[in-house]
Amino acid sequence: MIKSIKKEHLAHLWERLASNGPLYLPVKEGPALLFKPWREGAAVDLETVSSTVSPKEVFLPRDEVYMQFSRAGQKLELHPAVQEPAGRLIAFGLRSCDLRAVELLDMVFCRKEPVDEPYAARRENTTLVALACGEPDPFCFCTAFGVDPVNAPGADVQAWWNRDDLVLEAETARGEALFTLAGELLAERNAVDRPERPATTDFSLPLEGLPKRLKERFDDPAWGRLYRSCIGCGACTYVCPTCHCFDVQDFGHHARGQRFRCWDSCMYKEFTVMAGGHNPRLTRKERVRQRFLHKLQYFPENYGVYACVGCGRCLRSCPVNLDVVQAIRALGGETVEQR
Amino acid sequence: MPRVGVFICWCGTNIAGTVDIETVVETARNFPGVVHTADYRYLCSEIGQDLIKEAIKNEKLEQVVVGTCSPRMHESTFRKAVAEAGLNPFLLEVANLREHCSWVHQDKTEATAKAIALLRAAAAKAVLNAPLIAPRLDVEKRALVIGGGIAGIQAALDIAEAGYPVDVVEREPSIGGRMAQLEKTFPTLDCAACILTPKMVEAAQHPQINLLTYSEVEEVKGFVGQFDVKIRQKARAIDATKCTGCGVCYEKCPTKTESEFEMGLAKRKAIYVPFPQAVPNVPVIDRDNCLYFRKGRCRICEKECPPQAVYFEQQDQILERRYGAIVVATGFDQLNPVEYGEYAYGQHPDVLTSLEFERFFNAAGPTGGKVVRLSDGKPPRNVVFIQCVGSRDKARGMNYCSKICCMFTAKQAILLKEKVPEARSYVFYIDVRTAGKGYEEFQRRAAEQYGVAYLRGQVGKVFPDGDRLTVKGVDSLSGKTIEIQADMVVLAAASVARGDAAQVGRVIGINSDQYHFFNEAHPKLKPVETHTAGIFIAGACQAPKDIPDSVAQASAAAVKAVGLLAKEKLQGEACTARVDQSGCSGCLYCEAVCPYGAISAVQIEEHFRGEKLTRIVAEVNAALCQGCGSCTVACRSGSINLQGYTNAQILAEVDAICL
Amino acid sequence: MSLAQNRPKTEAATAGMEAAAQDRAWEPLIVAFCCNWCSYAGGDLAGTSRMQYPSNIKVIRVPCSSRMNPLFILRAFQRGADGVLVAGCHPGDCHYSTGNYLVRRRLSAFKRLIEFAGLEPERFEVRWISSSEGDKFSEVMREMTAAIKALGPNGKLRDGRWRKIT
Amino acid sequence: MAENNVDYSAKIRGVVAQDLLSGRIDLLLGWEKGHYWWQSRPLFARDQADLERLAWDSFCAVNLSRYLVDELKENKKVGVLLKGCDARALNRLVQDNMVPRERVIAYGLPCPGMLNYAALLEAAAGRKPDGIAEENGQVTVRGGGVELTVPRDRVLLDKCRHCLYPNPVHCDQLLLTPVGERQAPERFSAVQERESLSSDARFAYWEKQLERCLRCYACRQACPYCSCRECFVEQEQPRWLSKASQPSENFMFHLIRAYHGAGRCIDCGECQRACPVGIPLQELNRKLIKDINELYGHYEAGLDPGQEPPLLTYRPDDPAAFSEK
Repeated sequence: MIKSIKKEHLAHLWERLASNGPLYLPVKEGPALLFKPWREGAAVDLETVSSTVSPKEVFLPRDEVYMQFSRAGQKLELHPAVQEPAGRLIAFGLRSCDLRAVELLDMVFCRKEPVDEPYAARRENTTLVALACGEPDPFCFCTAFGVDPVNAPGADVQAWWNRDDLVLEAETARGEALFTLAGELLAERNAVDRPERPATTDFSLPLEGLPKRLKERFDDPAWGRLYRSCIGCGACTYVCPTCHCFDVQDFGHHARGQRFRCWDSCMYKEFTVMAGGHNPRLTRKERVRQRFLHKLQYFPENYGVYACVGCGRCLRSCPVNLDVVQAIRALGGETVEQR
Repeated sequence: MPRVGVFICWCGTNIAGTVDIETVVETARNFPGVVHTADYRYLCSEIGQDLIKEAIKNEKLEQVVVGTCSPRMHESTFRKAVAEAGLNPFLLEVANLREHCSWVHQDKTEATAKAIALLRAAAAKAVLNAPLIAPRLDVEKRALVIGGGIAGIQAALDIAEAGYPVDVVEREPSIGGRMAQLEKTFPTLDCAACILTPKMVEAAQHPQINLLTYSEVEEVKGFVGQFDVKIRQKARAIDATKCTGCGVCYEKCPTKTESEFEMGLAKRKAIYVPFPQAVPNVPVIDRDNCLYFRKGRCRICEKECPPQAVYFEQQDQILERRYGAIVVATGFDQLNPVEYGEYAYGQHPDVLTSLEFERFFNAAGPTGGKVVRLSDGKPPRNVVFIQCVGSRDKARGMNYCSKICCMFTAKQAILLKEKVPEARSYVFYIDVRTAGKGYEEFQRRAAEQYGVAYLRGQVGKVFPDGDRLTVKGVDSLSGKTIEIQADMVVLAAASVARGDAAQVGRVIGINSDQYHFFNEAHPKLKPVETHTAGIFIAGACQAPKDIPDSVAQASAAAVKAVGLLAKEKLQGEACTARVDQSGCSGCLYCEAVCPYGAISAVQIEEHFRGEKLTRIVAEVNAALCQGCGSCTVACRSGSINLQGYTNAQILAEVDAICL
Repeated sequence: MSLAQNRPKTEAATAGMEAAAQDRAWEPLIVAFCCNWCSYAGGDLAGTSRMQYPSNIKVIRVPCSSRMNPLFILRAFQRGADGVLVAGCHPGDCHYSTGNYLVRRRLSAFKRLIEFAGLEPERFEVRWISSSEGDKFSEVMREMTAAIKALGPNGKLRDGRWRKIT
Repeated sequence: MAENNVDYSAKIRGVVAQDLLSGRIDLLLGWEKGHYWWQSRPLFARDQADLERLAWDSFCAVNLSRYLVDELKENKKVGVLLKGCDARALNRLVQDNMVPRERVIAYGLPCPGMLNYAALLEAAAGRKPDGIAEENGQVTVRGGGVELTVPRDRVLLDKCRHCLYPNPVHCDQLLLTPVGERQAPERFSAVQERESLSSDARFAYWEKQLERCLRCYACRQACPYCSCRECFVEQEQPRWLSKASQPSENFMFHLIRAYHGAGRCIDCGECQRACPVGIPLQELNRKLIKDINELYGHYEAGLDPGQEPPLLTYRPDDPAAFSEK
């Protein structure tokens, strides 16, 4: 089923879609483009190709409560977190790379036992609307990882621009339900050709056989050169659509409190600190290696696919321009870069 | 979770009258960690304390919380009780349910709710309490007295008599101080020298007293019981071991300069003793004026000195010594009234300060004991004394009363009448203050027997009028303008702190008030202690005072010092700062803000990728630390923490209060 | 798990305000950090002299005002304080000689910073109260309580989660 | 500058090559080009071949001083290229005992200000720029067959807009000619604008800004004053704050991050440049600089390492921002 809506009518669509539960879509916040629930007056931006921060927080919020606890005298009691009824979510305007990333997160959180319940519940309740890319950003290199910028498998609705019309094609029952919700705001359309697949930046990455080569090069001195510029912040991991590590912390007071999980970053030196103080990833070298090997070796070994989707967010956001392309070039080629 | 016991005191009805004890105890039962609660009518009583001790034993309590009066009142009592039951005394926390709650609130519901909040905070802090041990510190059995005036001499004698060695540091070439400059003392009219000189000699000859004249304290480090002091002994250019005090040198010396002792009214030589009764009777060469030191020639004194004691090459010596206690008795100055232009001081030779005038009565003084006008050498007929020059002067920011002026003016008026029977004295005053034994009688004698005219009012202006001085003032009782043709005007200039008092205070490590007089620790209950343990103050460096008060305070300070020196060991502060070296990045901001110099840098070794690296971290000397915690805030990473008031503890208190 | 977790955070920030306003009889909570030697003793004197002040004030004893880490102040606001007071010895009277001189600089800078972040100036105060100023102690407490009452509950810097768990 | 890139880079290369090859320094910290023409990234040069990549152009924004802390663990002596702000950053680190100054050779590079890619994109008016040329304070953006020229000031990085000290201080060697005095920049204008708002409006402003904070700590990691081995943020005993993305936690982090720079912040703006979501962090830092200067006398952190930071000292007659009655 294909429908469309004029660009100038989109505000009505947002209002309608948001009436049934949060509608996440790319909103301009200062210089950043972020996936946020739509609100009256939100500066929705469907032009810019990739959001500053990936939309992963729709499914993996920056923090969420696991349980509550209280203590009286010597007695400690645990209580479930206050449950609020799960509602429908719509995530609108994800790009093909983002959709691929959601698939990767699914592999981690809900394709295999044990299923991560909070993630699965959100995923189950979310309608995903993919938006085909027009002209890619210079940072984009998704095609290197086999992502099609104009066609996102896994989306409930695939959308693309046709001049000033936003064309939408429902791919699933959930997608059709969205059409129902939108009602008369969406006009019936005959089939419209999807846009042509644009060219993204070609970094000529040697992805063939990369995991194997990296495995052999775990101790290569090139890691000792690569990591040096890393300043140890978590920007790359937090903007990344596939990074999904979290920490568990408590909030409250020793009489009462809650236990929650929140985003964490393997780039932080505290990430691997153990109770006794020992830190197996002592320096930035081990941490930088871990991050790239996780994307390019461990994940492929475990799930058969790279955990990089070529969205280019780390290329844009790293304050010192140390990114995944750099890593692949330095250590992934037929031979290791000697400097 | 440690096992916590909570004990609530009724304090009779003081707490229980406003706070619902039962509700508080009920609520406290559910505080985290609490395994035992109890309340009692008077928890500080022996029975009350036993209640705590028994519970500690029976309930195996690891932390104790009491809800009582202010910790400033009974914290030590309960610490002792806890310790007697075998717990570390610092495993006790006090919630102030009386001064901060039941006494300041009337509504029982409100007071009860607040009592619970305060108690909850105390309990939250208590579970994070750790046992602390106060360092035990050695006491160096020697005292230092800074200042060799009457207060310093008295303090030194008292300490020495108690059996402890004392060093007296005096910056002038002789001890004696201001009192040595006086002719007579009120209200008895004793000759000052007659009562002071024997004390000076006694101090000089006392086997336990070591006089370091012509010396200054350069640095005080350390802490109570162990002050490390650097003293500069300035070079006299005289070998004191050879000098016999014969005086040939200063007879022969060709260079004259103004005598400080005579307030510049007379000359002394470049090699000199400040006054004839000087102790020690060893001259000093004033290098600024000595021809040899200035121009490299002369050396007459060297040639003439019978025992060959002149020693030009002598250098300053730095003496480094440890003391257990310090008495500061650095005295006072008299205000230079030159800025009070209305009194024509400095513009006419017959306008004098009272201290200058005092020297006129002294047989060895600038006039040989004659009271005459400096302008023409004639005895004065009319002398006007002006009180409160620079004292009680709000407009000029000098609010205080200099205390001694009323009395010394009465004394000088009496002495004047005795020396120059035909002279008439006029005293312009704001109030006459004569609090002191025999003081009122003395002042009345001046007015009634010696005919001194007391005029209540202020002098507007003194102007030179030919060879006399016209004093214009207002009699505030009659409201009339008064004009007096005076031959001399004597200004009762304010007693002020020494010009360098603030600087001296900084070196010693004690603070001063807005007028730079040193601060006592408590205006009533700790009049000779300072905020720095082990340092005491005596005499006019604390505030203007007369001789009997100075002497009394000196003896008081001496007793405090002796009490300290008599101790085998001193108990240090238990709640001191502590550095977590793993987090310390060695910026040493903590060192910069520490008021006690308790923090210093140490180098530590660390292993990094198999190599040894050294780095700097901060270290606290627990003996020096007084536990203010300023360092903990300068430390951004929280790597320096204050035991007993840790970051975690204060946060826990905040959380508990906000629950 | 709750979807409310996903609610835009700006709402969460005002949640504290709403929650506080919902309390039928709102009474401000004011945390006062008092130095042991002067201000805490001043509080004791206010007590001994039976000088009444509102029970909204809860005192935490610190050895010196220079022990006041600005994080303690933010923590109090985060956990629901409507006002915070730091009280220390008068400058020049510090038991530790210089602590309050440093505090004056530290907390002046900090006060202006949190005001810049949007906190009303009345909500964070620093006062010098000596051990002999029981009257001043109770007066400051009365004044501060009145000022905070006039402002109403504080939602700024407050953590919406705190009320949920308490 | 870009016109003469090669010349300047070559000139710098020439000087540092001597020191590196003679063993006077073991490592040179400089910049090299990244993937794109608008990116210059840190270079860790150990030999001549490394030095070939050295680049000095209008995109060398990254402050290299902070790398000294770790690099001096592995090298005896390190050379570092420093812009005006970077040199003050080095002074900050030296003053905080993080870097032993005697083991550093500081090469000063007077800096005309670095350029902002986002601003260049804007200047290109919708075209994709593929390079720039610079001349006489003008930047020409090339792209899509068109050339557009804009004043350099318009395309500067935010952090460079109000730079007061473009010429490096306390360097061992100045490699290029000092740049002229910058025109008096209105450094505190944004702060003043914010100050003029009501409390509520200010709070709303900051709430909106800080809401998007990811807590990635790029601001901290890029900052020369955030040199602590352990940050209060991560401490577990006590837990000052958590990683929860809560407004109160974000406020706490940013207020204290700024406060820890009170009297220490050299106003280099690396925090703001590093922030992936563009929070105007420098405003908080400048607020503190402005207030401390107003209250306790003018002080510029990093200019004179011998001068005591203002919060570590006092005068008995200091004014206060609260009533002292």
